[in-house]
Amino acid sequence: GCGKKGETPAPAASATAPAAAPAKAEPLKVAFVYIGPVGDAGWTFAHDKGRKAVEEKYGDKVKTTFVENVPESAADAERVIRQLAVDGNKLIFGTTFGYMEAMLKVAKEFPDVKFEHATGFKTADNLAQYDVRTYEGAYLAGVVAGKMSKSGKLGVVASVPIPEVIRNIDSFTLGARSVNPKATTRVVWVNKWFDPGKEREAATTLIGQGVDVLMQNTDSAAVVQTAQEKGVYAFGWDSDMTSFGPKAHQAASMINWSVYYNKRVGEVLDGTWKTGSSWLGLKEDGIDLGAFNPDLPADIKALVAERKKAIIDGSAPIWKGPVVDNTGKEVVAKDAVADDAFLHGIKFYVQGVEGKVPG
Amino acid sequence: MEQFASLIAASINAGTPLLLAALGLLINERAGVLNLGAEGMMLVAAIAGFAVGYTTHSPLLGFLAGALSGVLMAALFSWLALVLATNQVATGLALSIFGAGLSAFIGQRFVGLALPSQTLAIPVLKDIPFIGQALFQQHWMSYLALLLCAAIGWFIYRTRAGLVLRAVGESPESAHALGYPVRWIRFAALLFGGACCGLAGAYLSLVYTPMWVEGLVSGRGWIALALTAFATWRPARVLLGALLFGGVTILQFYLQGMGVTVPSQILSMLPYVATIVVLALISRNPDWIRLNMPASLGKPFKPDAS
Amino acid sequence: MRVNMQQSEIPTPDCLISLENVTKRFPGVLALDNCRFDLMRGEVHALMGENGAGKSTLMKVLAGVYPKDSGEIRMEGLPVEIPTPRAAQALGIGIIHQELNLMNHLSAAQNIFIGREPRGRYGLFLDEEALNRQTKAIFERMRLDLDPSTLVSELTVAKQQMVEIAKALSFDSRVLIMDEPTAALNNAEIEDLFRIIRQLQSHGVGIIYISHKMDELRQISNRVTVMRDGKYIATVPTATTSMETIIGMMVGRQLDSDGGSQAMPDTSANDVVLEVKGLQRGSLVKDVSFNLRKGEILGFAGLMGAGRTEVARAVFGADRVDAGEIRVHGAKVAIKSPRDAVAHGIGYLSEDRKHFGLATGLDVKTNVAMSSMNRFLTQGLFLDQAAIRATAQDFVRQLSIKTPSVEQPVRLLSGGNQQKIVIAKWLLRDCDILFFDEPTRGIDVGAKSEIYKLLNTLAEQGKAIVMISSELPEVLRMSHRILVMCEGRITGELSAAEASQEKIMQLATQREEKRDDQRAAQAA
Amino acid sequence: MRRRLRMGNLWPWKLELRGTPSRTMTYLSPVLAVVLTMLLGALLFIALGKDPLAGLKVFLIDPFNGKRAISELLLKSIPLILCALGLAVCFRANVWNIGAEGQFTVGAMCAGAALVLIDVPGHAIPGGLGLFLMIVAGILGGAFWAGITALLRDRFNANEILVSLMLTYVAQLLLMYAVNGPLKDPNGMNFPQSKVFSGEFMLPALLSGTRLHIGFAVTLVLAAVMTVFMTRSLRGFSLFVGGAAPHAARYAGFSSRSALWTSLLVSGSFAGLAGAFEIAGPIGQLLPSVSPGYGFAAIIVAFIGRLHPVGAVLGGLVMSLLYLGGELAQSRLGLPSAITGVFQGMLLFLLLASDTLIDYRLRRKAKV
Repeated sequence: GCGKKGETPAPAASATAPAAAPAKAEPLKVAFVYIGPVGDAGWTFAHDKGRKAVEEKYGDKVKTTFVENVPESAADAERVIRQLAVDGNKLIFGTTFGYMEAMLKVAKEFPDVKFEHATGFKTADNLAQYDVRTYEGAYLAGVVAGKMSKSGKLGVVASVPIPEVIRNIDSFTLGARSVNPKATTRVVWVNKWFDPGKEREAATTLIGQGVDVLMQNTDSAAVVQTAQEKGVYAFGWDSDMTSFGPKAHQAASMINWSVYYNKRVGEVLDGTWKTGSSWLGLKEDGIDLGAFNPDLPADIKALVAERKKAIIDGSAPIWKGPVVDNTGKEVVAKDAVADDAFLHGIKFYVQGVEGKVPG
Repeated sequence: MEQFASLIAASINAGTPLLLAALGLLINERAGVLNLGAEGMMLVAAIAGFAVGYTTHSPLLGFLAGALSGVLMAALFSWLALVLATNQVATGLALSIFGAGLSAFIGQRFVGLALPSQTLAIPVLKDIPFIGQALFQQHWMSYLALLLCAAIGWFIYRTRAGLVLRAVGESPESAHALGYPVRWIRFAALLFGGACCGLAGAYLSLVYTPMWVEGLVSGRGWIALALTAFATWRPARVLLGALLFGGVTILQFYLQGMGVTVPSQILSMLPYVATIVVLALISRNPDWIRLNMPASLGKPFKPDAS
Repeated sequence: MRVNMQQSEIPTPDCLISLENVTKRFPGVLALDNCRFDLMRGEVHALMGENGAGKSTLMKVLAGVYPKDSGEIRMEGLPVEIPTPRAAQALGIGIIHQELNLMNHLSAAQNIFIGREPRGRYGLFLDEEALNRQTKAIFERMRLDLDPSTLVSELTVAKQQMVEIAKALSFDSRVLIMDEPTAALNNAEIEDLFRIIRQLQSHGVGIIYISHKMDELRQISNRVTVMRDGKYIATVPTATTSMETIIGMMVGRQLDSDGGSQAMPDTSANDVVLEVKGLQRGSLVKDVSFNLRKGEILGFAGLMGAGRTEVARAVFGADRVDAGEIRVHGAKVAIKSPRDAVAHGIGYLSEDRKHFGLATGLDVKTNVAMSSMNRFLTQGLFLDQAAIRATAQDFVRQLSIKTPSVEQPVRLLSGGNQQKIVIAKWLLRDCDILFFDEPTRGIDVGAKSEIYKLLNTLAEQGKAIVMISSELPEVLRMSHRILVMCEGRITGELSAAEASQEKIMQLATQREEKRDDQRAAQAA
Repeated sequence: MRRRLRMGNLWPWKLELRGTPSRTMTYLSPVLAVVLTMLLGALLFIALGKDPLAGLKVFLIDPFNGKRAISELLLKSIPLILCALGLAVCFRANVWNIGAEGQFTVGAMCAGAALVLIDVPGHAIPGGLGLFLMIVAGILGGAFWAGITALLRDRFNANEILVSLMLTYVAQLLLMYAVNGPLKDPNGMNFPQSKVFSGEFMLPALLSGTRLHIGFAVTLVLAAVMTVFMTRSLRGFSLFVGGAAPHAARYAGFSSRSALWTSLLVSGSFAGLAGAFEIAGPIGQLLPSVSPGYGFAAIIVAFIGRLHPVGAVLGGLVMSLLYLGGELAQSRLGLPSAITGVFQGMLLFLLLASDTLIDYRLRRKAKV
């Protein structure tokens, strides 16, 4: 058999007449479309954990299916998503930005199927958007990084220069500079979400250039591994990555999709599902910095807890002015707090990040 | 200075799999066989090496498994290209495509697992300022690759068997007329090449990025093929080329880290563009290539043909 | 017709080797048909026959290169199997191949001792020094002044031939097969070779000597065996048999009854269609000038490597030239590629048919139509496949090409039929000027005379033909005028009336004073 | 004599050279390869603990289930067939272009770039013209990318296999740069993708209610055109001869350079067209990655199709079946997605092996 796959109750092969409406007693069919393999230990892995949580919570009431490694190219995604709809799935989660147009199209064709798209921005009557405030995790990681770095040189192995990633780099830097104003961040882009070889080369380069704490906004654990090998610090991203580098791993910014998935599945089951956009943060338990290294000093852990509390209760928002970009321009005025629209459109590096945003 | 040392160290690390694979391919090509399946062999070896290394906790067994799976893939190629005398180019392509699929298939259950990293720093030498950091903090496979390079140079130019190998690549008809079993020699060369590509693949999954992901090799097999031409089929130049290409791979990130404002995608093109440019420069003089290229490269040999 | 049959049915105790009823078949051709041959100790036994008669195949069977299909080989009376070249070596059979079988990237010494190099420590290392020393010793025995570590690719053809001989000598063979060993040697070198052969003879080595040069056979051989069309014809003692008789056996009829020596038509007043002036290409073609007239067959004679092929290739635009002027029908033309040459009505039948004449993987009709596709265009766009097939079928009939169909891949046809296809290709192209480079190489006798007839017919039709051939009888028989080349120069011109084998050979060996080595150095 | 170990002794059958290559086997060999692949596939299913019949049903039958499924099958085959049509020309001319993937990518990028320029609010260009310009841009882009390979081969003698492959990687990065930079949708929240192009510039549907666009009809027409080109035209013929015997072709008066250029430009154009069709068809915008490996799969398609345009159409459908079957096997049987790759590789291997039977017949060896 095939390891993890075995846990998925695969629909019977003979279920080729999916158009037939399921009888009342039949479970709600929920499908997940993944960009990567479920075992990437990062992004897709976290989503799949959410899927498993749904299975656990609702048991017989639901039946989940997933399709992994679906390319972002709309040509394929659209077919896969449509096929899932045809096969009788009533709630379909698409977990990467690139599926947005495909889901939009298919959603039009299947008004009675609910669609959920992660990290995009377009909605429809039966297409909702959801995302997680990963930057809050990045900020808390930055706090740890600022404290732990001896050289004050931080590094980020970054994937693709979209606002989300730039926001995370900025937030990481803001967190670090909040405890160490001299800290600087160096960024290397690998232009891939998932390429351990490149991620490792990038990390090696950063370490060679004197960086002693790394964060990555890519989908594999290669950076943690490299940090472990070279004796510097790193963070888990999306999931706990302690096993890849027990010494290097300081903490992990972990996404918890299950909160959202459980909520939405419940809403479909009781018929209260509505479209909309959700951006889950520390407050909603959508993200958290956890899996701390046992050797991490207690005072730092305490500091993180304190900051977390301040973010949740709104007493100290991350993006509170004055925020200055790395050319010296003030982008958020003193005492102003950036709103979600502003955060969605970030295309600049804050002070302390070296270099220029690509593109 | 320290940065530079780390650049060299990283180049060696990145160059090691290229060197291993290119050396194996060099032996293939010296025997007159063009095996375009390097990428596929490396992929299968990468997953085999990782799977065994992970389950047995022994990197050594992992390397052995990698080499063995490379040999098996090469044997598959040999059966088609030597026994059935199929077109070597098409068969090599098939091997690459098949290897990509097979490795992804086998690798499903190993995705997301990690091995501890294992770098061997040579005790005293590693502490030499600069040189120690640049040269003596590598995995043992890097040093082995270096030894292999020297051994192959010695083998090709200094041993009887090496001479026969060259003869087979140069003129299989003559070698056959002299009584050498041309196809068996090519078979042996292919298996050796497979083993080397296997080690290279295993290095990638066991040492370079101690994990398995689909498409882990990402074009290194093809670059290794280009390297053999770049090196005009000489082991010493393969070494030089491997380090150079390893360096270019690292250089793109190095430059980014240094704050060079060229878009990162353009920098990422560097290894590929460098391969093309070097290939064009090397091939520019057809006489030179012809003088160095094994004369029967890529041509099937059938002993009974009239 | 069999003359003076003196067969060796009962091998004497001195019989080193005997072959009986050996048959070898290649796809589409019966290369050896129940052949026999024997060799005595200390004998030089010449094997004669026209190209394609099966001599080389027979020798390759003996040397283990091709396994025989049936028949028996005995060595000193005992039956032996020679499935591989290695087995042949083990039996003490050495062969010097007609196509030089040397590996260009290796040194002379490495070529000679490949696989048997003196080993150094632990039996693994190559002992280059000992290798070169031993090679030097062989060279000295041959009185050959050559550095053993020179790369073969840097040697002249003659030197390469000497290395081949040295290689065979180094095996201490009891049977030595020499396939046209003197084709590229000058007189002094031939003398050296003969001295070595006699020396070997006196040690009891048997030598099988394949050559076309009658005078050589006279000088060196004891017996002659003649083959024709893959069949054994006869074995005769050299001393008591006239050359005419041998040649007669080779071609299957007496020479003078062949109609070859008819009075040649006088073409000296015809229009000059091709004029070549001062053609120069490195050291291969030196200041070559000649005229070619309408309806004329101009023979090009010379030894191997004399530059005849190079002249043809230069005129045809296949090689770049350093200097020279070419006029076609009086007008100066620039020929930079074969494409230009074909456009000016020049066709070239290469000596290397399989590479340059044919697309061997493709079918007969495609090969025939290859150069003349424009003829088969309908509406200026589409190829009329039916017309191509019909035309090809016409040629197959006309030239009696033996093929199952015009869809048969050419590689599966015999040499003679392949050559006919190349000729058909150029006939279809309707070129005015045709270069035939070794048109009958590897072709059986029947096909040969058909090709001769074709050439004559073409000349009568007003085509201008250059015929390059290493077979003097052929040149003498076919040419209206003969140019002889040596070392890239034209050394003489003979009319059909005055030409003879002796005169041609004299001109063909008329060398410059300069030594080979110096020239080779310059060339390098 | 000691019995020698010979390579021919490694298997129990003897290959006997046929006098005349078998015409039947030429056509039968791909069929044999497909059948053998399916048999091995069934064994694979058994090894994975799946019902082989159910597995094969998902792979072979389910993709034909209904109008929509068939339309998806045909849709997926368009880029495969188009790329294979071009590659068949290259391979026949003995030009080993394995960079159709890159040519496809650049074609898609150029087509997308054209639409980014054309498709602006208040534009005055009618949809048909815009679509036409886009497709021309795609073709030119693909041809240009293949042209680089031709140039380097022609002028520098650089191996076209390696150059075309390296250019594929460069093309993918170039596209990534383009959608991160110049072609990025200004209103797209800085995401690396172009705007979604207006419907008027998209290819009209061939079958209403499905995604199958008229590109499929165009593809079939082009396959017919290529059949004529390859079998009936002078140019196609000279490519073929030039590829089979470059020296002989040169001596017969054709230019091998023109064979190189023509085949690569034709191949690049087809790949570029395929890229443009994907942009103007199912994708509808430029993304950082536009192909899941069509250019590579098309190599197999070209071989399965006997390097013949009609064969490319059939081969494209087979390959499309493998893709869709692989997807269904994932969602219905819980098989990993990599199974498609395994099937593709096996298919090509088995084809190469089966091709031996064109020249040889298989005979059981007599015991010696």
